[in-house]
Amino acid sequence: MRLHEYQAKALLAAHGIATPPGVVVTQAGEIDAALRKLAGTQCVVKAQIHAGARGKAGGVRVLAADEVADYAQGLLGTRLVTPQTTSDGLPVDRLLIEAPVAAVSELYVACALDRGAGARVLLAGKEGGMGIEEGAKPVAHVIDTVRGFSPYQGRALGRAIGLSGRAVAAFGDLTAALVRLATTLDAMLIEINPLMLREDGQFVAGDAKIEIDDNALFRQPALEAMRDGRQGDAKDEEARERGLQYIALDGDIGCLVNGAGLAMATMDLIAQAGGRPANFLDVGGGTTANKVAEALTLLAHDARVKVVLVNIFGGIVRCDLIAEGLLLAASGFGRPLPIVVRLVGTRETEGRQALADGGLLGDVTQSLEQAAALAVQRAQSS
Amino acid sequence: MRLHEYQAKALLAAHGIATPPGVVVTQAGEIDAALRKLAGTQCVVKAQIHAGARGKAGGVRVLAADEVADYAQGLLGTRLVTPQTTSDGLPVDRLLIEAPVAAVSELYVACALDRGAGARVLLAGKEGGMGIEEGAKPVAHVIDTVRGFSPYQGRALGRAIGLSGRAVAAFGDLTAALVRLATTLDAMLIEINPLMLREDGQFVAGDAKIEIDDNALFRQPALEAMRDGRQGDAKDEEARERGLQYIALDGDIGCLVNGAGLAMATMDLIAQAGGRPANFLDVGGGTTANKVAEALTLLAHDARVKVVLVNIFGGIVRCDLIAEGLLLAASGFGRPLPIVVRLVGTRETEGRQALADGGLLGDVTQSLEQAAALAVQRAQSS
Amino acid sequence: MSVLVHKDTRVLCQGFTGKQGTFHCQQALEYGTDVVGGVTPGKGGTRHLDRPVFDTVAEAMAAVQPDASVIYVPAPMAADAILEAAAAGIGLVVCITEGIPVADMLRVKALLPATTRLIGPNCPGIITPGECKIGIMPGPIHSRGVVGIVSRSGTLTYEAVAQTTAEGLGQTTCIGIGGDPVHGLGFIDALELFEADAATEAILLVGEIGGVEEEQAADYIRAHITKPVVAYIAGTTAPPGRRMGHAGAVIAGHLGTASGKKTALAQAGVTVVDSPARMGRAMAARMAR
Amino acid sequence: MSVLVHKDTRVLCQGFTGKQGTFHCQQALEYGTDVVGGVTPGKGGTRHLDRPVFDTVAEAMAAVQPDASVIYVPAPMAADAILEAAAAGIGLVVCITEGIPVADMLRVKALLPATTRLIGPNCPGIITPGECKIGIMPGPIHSRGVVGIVSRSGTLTYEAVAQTTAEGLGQTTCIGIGGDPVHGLGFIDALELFEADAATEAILLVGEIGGVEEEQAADYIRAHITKPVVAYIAGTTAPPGRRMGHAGAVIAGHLGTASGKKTALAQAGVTVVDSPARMGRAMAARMAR
Repeated sequence: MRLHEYQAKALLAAHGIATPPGVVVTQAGEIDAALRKLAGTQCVVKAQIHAGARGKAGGVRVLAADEVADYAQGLLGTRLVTPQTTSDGLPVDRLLIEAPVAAVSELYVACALDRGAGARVLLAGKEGGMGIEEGAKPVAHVIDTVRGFSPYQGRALGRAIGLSGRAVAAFGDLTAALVRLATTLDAMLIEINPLMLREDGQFVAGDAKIEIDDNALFRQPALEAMRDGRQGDAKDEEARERGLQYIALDGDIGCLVNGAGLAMATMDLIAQAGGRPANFLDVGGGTTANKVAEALTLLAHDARVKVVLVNIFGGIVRCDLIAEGLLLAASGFGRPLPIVVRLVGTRETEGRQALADGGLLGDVTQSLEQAAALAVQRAQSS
Repeated sequence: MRLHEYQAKALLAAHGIATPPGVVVTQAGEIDAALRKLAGTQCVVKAQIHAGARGKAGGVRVLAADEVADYAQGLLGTRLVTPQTTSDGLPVDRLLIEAPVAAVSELYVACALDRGAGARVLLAGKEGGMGIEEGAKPVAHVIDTVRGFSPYQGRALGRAIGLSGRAVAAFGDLTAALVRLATTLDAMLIEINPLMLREDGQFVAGDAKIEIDDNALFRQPALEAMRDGRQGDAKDEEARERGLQYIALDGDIGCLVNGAGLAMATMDLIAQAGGRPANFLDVGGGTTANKVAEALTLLAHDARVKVVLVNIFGGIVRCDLIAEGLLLAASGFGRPLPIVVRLVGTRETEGRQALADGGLLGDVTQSLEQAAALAVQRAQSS
Repeated sequence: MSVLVHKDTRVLCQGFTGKQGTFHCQQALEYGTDVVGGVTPGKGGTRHLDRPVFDTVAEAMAAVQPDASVIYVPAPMAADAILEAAAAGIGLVVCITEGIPVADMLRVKALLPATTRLIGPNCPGIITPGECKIGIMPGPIHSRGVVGIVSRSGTLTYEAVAQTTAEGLGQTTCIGIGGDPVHGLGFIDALELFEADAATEAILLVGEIGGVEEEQAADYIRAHITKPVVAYIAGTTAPPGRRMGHAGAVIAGHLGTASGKKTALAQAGVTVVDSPARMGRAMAARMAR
Repeated sequence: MSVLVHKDTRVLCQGFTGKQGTFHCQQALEYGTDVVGGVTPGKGGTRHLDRPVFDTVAEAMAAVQPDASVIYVPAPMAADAILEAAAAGIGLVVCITEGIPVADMLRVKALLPATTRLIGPNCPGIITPGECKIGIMPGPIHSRGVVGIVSRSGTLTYEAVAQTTAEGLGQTTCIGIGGDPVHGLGFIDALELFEADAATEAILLVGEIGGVEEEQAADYIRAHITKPVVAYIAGTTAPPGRRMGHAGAVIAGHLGTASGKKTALAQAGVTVVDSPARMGRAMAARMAR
């Protein structure tokens, strides 16, 4: 789960990492008070959305105080499209208005997961900002999970990226706080980019990105409460609440599959057959008839979906129960929607029989490739 | 620093360890509301002081709800003397009124410091309550500092003390929470005694004792705020605030020493000479003239003190500065108070000269044993 | 022959009396697996599926000497269960549980002794057809044979199994290593085991987007594997930055793309199939060469 | 001869430019100690007391090859400084700082490599008279000689030193192990070193209430020490349950009393003196036997 910049900064500040003075506004009426509170001649105004590259898209501006109101009113309530969002963009419900930071240089620091090492890793780069994505490779320090991370290791890292003077000690404290925070929050990633170095040798987090481990949210109720459901696809959110793994894509062939790997493979097959999947959807290994019905209904309600491809390898889940779920939902589409069903594995004969008996209007096959080809055909001809 | 039972229980409850429903009252007027809130026919009323063995001293009672008011009013505002307090007792400023717990058995569990192992240790005993002090030795599990403690280790410990059924799993969770809490709080000791086992296999902390590492209070501001200055000797508290190590004792010879070991040794010498020290007081290795003056004034204000024995081995601290401090304070006693000074080490000649020049009314010697003998003589003859 | 598990493997189940544990242990017993008992804290001393139940793995170890343990404990307590099995000296731990916090797995990774091999978590398990089934895979699609299968995905493994069964090749052992970013046994471990197993004639590797394990496997194959390897990588069309169901299946920047993995494997001499429907056929063709 | 430090010991100071570090390094230099440089993060590249200052111990290690490091870093960062010195490969770390949280010392204890010996924290340090002074003890009271001194207390060590100097015995090396409950080098380590040191003819042990280190030392002396040992234990009159200044000086229940320690030492053949004023005289008498 991703947090907003303003949420991430509040967490950093609470754990000893300095952030610029800032105020969050959700409506135009709050802007005056925010400006009074910041009491500067200049402000940085930043759209709070769950995507990067906001600057390139006009979602971040450095403005004179008297320019803020106009800009903010124009941005609040719109959807911002950046190179990292879909073409629909994401809703700008909040702006973070901050005092500018006078920095002598901008660095990069992050605590991320190193899958290969099976450990967290601290990344430090001398050049932060946009630069980090374009080459300048940060120095990495893999963190020993049980031994932990000590400030002296952060100071060594600071020296390794060329820090000197007061910044050395400050960098040790900052990185130690960062690693402690990542552990405390069950974070998959905490990234501070840019990390502003002030003339006095102190650091200030210019931007902050935090991603929390979804699997750990059960023990992070305060973070779960920070979820902004409006920042994802509405169906993503609905699916999540129903316990389905769903990701919206750009095509027109709805996919309903059990298993994440098979779901990806199904998308690949559709692409190979010349079609475009409308989504990734994994109903899970131990799914039920009801869950299948809910998943199918979710897809049917997506107007872009011209055909649904159901691909089930019955293992633990029995094909006859899957058939039952499909029949349950298929009766209530409210629109003609072709279905292609590939149903194999445990009780596949009974499952296919049930589909036939139930009068499901669709194609049923045992072949993976034929199912994909059929789905693409139906989509193109509808 | 020790916490009150009610504070300790609030911390346990916040970290997933069950405690009985309870209300803290500080004055008689709050008792009715507390009883209404607990809404039971019986209550346990417990005096909140920083000492154990309260039960033996009448500070803990199980009462019918209609008996609580009388008992509580009689206890609040008094000083309770238990086998673990001095003869002055400790002030009862608060009572904890709790609902009784129906327990099938009472156990003992604690997370303490194992000095020998250089690690924390989990102690679990099948027989809690008063029993623990009279023999029944708890089972110990030394905790690997970097590997930590896992619930399965707690379950094994639970089996080792004879738990079975649901209590096994509950004990694993409880002990893991206890160790986590000890780390979080920088606790030297967390002791739950008795740990009540209910019929449903769940545990409830019947009593709770927490001691926080004084050296770690700088990073535990929430705990520092729980300090109850009224539970120690008033001079202990005053000394603490002045950065002196002071402990009140029962005798009449005030001691002013640099170094904890030498301060203890000075107490031992006084006892060997037939006297009784009024206190332990370490002014520290790198003390200043002002600090010595403050320490001397503190002792002079103690009416029990008939003579002050100053024992300084000047190492880092120069004897002439010590002399200066003594002269600074000695002029303002406001009562005749003999002083015996043993002053050796760095600049001892200058120091003794300064004392003579300053007209300090007292005995000055280089001999440790003579100093003690002189102090005892002066105390006996005053 | 086979790797890691066989007909004499004595299997313990942690989370034995729960719904998952009960169902899958029943299936395993029907398959002929030697399930020797189970652990559910608080139910020690009772019996379940006609097998003894223990409060702790240590007690189970003393009483029924299991070689392997399969874990169906819910996610919040699963890492603890893995560590308990390892501390009791069990040599093979198969963790089926999905949804374990990454931080818990980091700790497991750091604490697991060299004497314990972990498979998973978030995996279907391991099966040696006709001998020992540890996990949630459907038994009937498997057949004894010559292909060793290792996969990051569950149902996609079943495709690979069904296809190699359909081709008449069968399987020596099938290992699901799981879809989490931090997990136990990896591709390289499995490749090493299959290379050393006399009965395994060829290896089928099923990968997916995310991480660099397939790339590392490619390096290992080039240097150490003499047997034919066929591979399929799921997620060619997956968008970057989105987790595709599995916590580990995510393309981050230029890292973890299907095309990168396919290229690396192909360059190491692996037969890479683009279609998940052709894993079996490609294996038969490669073995016929 | 001596133990641990001698005239060729190259000493680094962590917390070099602070008030404590500056004062005591000046004193050490005046005593003749070979202070080769110091570390203060953020002041690397400057000079202090005519010695180079580094940002990190690793950089100091590379530039001036110290054998030992003395730490005057404030308590909240002192454990980090110890670990930094150890990680840089320094063989002897002397931590003077008092007030380090116990949890920090538990971590240090768990992480310290076997290649690094820690003295302290909360200790006066270590001195080999006339050769090397690392710590805050007053130099002039010491004299070269034959008694090895090990003590949990600071000023009480100075008493022991002054008394053995007055008796004309002098000291080989004096080690203050510190008054904290969790610390580095202990009595047994010191006893082992003094037993092995040819120049040390007798050992003076200064203990105090709290813990069981004196009792363990007694067992060790009985089994391994051939040289005469004299001991004094402070705190005979200390009340139970109160910390006597030192975090480690507390009698808990029946554990850690002075009388228990005295009895154990006496039974191990140690000459135990009741008066802190008689340590030197007792040592002279014992050595004359």
